Amino acid sequence: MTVSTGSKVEVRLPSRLGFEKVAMSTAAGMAKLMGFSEDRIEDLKTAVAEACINAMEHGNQMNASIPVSVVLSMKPDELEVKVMDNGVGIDKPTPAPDIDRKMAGEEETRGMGMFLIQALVDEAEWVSAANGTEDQSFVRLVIRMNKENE
Amino acid sequence: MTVSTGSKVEVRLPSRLGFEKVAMSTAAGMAKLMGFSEDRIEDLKTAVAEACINAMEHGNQMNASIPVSVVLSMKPDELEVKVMDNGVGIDKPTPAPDIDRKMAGEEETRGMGMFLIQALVDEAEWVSAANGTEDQSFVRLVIRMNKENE
Amino acid sequence: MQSANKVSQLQLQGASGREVTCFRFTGDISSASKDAIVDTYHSLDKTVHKLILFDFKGVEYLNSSGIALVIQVLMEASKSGQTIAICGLTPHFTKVFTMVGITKYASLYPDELAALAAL
Amino acid sequence: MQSANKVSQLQLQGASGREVTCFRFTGDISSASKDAIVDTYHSLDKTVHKLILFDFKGVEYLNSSGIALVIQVLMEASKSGQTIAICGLTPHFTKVFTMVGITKYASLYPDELAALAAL
Ligand SMILES: Nc1ncnc2c1ncn2[C@@H]1O[C@H](COP(=O)(O)OP(=O)(O)O)[C@@H](O)[C@H]1O
Ligand SMILES: Nc1ncnc2c1ncn2[C@@H]1O[C@H](COP(=O)(O)OP(=O)(O)O)[C@@H](O)[C@H]1O
Repeated sequence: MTVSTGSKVEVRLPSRLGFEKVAMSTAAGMAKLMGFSEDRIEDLKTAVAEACINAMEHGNQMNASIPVSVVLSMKPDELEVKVMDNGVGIDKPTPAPDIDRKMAGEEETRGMGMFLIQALVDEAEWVSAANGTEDQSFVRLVIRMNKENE
Repeated sequence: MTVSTGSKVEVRLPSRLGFEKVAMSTAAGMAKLMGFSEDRIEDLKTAVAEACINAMEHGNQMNASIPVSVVLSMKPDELEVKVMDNGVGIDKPTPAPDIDRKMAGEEETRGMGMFLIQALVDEAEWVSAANGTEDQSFVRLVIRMNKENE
Repeated sequence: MQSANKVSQLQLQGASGREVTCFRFTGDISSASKDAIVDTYHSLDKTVHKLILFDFKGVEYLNSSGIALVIQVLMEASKSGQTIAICGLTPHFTKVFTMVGITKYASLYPDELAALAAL
Repeated sequence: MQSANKVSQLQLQGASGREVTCFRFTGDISSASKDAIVDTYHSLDKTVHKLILFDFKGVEYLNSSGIALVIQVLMEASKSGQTIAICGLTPHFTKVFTMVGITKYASLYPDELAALAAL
């Protein structure tokens, strides 16, 4: 681990819808401590909520007793967030949502979480436990200081 | 453990002043999820901050790499918060602060944390690892729904 | 653990003189909001209520599952020749709604007054 | 990780016509605020500035170590015959300051206007 333990916060939540809001609060508190602007904190909160909901639903299959773990690492000029679950991770990349296809009923109305995560943070990477090198599947998000939305 | 894991959140912080604000955010998020009023949430935030600062300072001796662990358990009509550190706990009860003695220079100006914790929550209990039955020392706080400050 | 929605319905009039059926939402707009969003919409007579305004001013939390419910209503409304307008989003959620393309199918206004002035 | 304070000093006049030296604080008031609270107070000439108003309106976070610094100033001010008044506390911190007994040694006002009207 390259991050000193003196700048890491971990929060563990039950896989139960609604608890993603607790992770949002924790992430917002950490980002505020680092001096992120209010609008960057809003971006982070939505990204963290979507990542936690996916970890609960797709990773932990809504088994409330399996925790979602969120590790927030404060680094110089950036905040890294890993949202971990006990699932096998993502099998194939999901296409970006297409509002026209949704409106035409050709695509499910849902399926916007990963897109929003990618759109709102500076880096987003999905790592699958199925690939064998990691214990848990996770999505790793990074937001940077002094950097507007990409 | 009597609490189902489906309603417990744990957050771990480095023993570094300022990070108590992250625990405040987490606790506030949890209390909001449960429907506590804004003023009860303010009481909880201050109590959690003071408990975390004490855990960092007196428990973990400000060793940033030793985490303070905060376990929030949602129960019917109450929220229980345990703030744990790696110290030996409290040796003797601290007297309540006396503003007249402070103003007269007969008592240190500091030393109000434990008093505030007790005054702001519905229950506060300090348990020492030194007594042998627990791994870690902790303070256990409870705030109840529909209950004004005592 | 998802907070229940309260929805209040009111009849307003746009600057053009048209009737505007406004829904004011509170609480969270999430996967648990089917009642609030979709069922509320279904409760309207499609032949009468042609112009509908969703006011999200009182909403504290909105996620992609909640946005999916809004898209479902947009889809049904478009089929029945109804117009949906949206107001009361924070700057952040205005950005999010724009990112997912909702602005192609619904106009966004800062608040009810701005919406009524334009409708 | 404790946010730095910005303190601005201004000379105001109370309703009684007396000069009031007002300090407006921002940031956190914690153990890291010795500069902001104690050193700022020490920077004043005790024989000139007899009436001092601490405005905490811009403060987002206040803990017991920060309150201890306020008590230290109250103690020194009382010795030099200065009066300290406090304003801008939230209802929560008004309660906390009352609990620790500060109200015995300093008056609390909702905001600067209310303080000036009374001073
Ligand atoms: N943590 C995860 N573990 C396994 N699969 C996931 C995870 N997150 C996302 N996915 C997969 O990616 C798809 C797209 O996710 P997303 O864009 O958030 O939309 P939605 O969750 O609404 O389907 C999901 O349907 C799921 O198949
Ligand atoms: N977590 C803890 N571990 C060990 N001792 C503690 C702990 N919390 C409080 N104490 C003891 O109780 C005393 C009073 O604490 P408090 O009222 O918060 O005031 P302060 O921290 O300003 O001294 C501390 O000085 C310390 O000796």
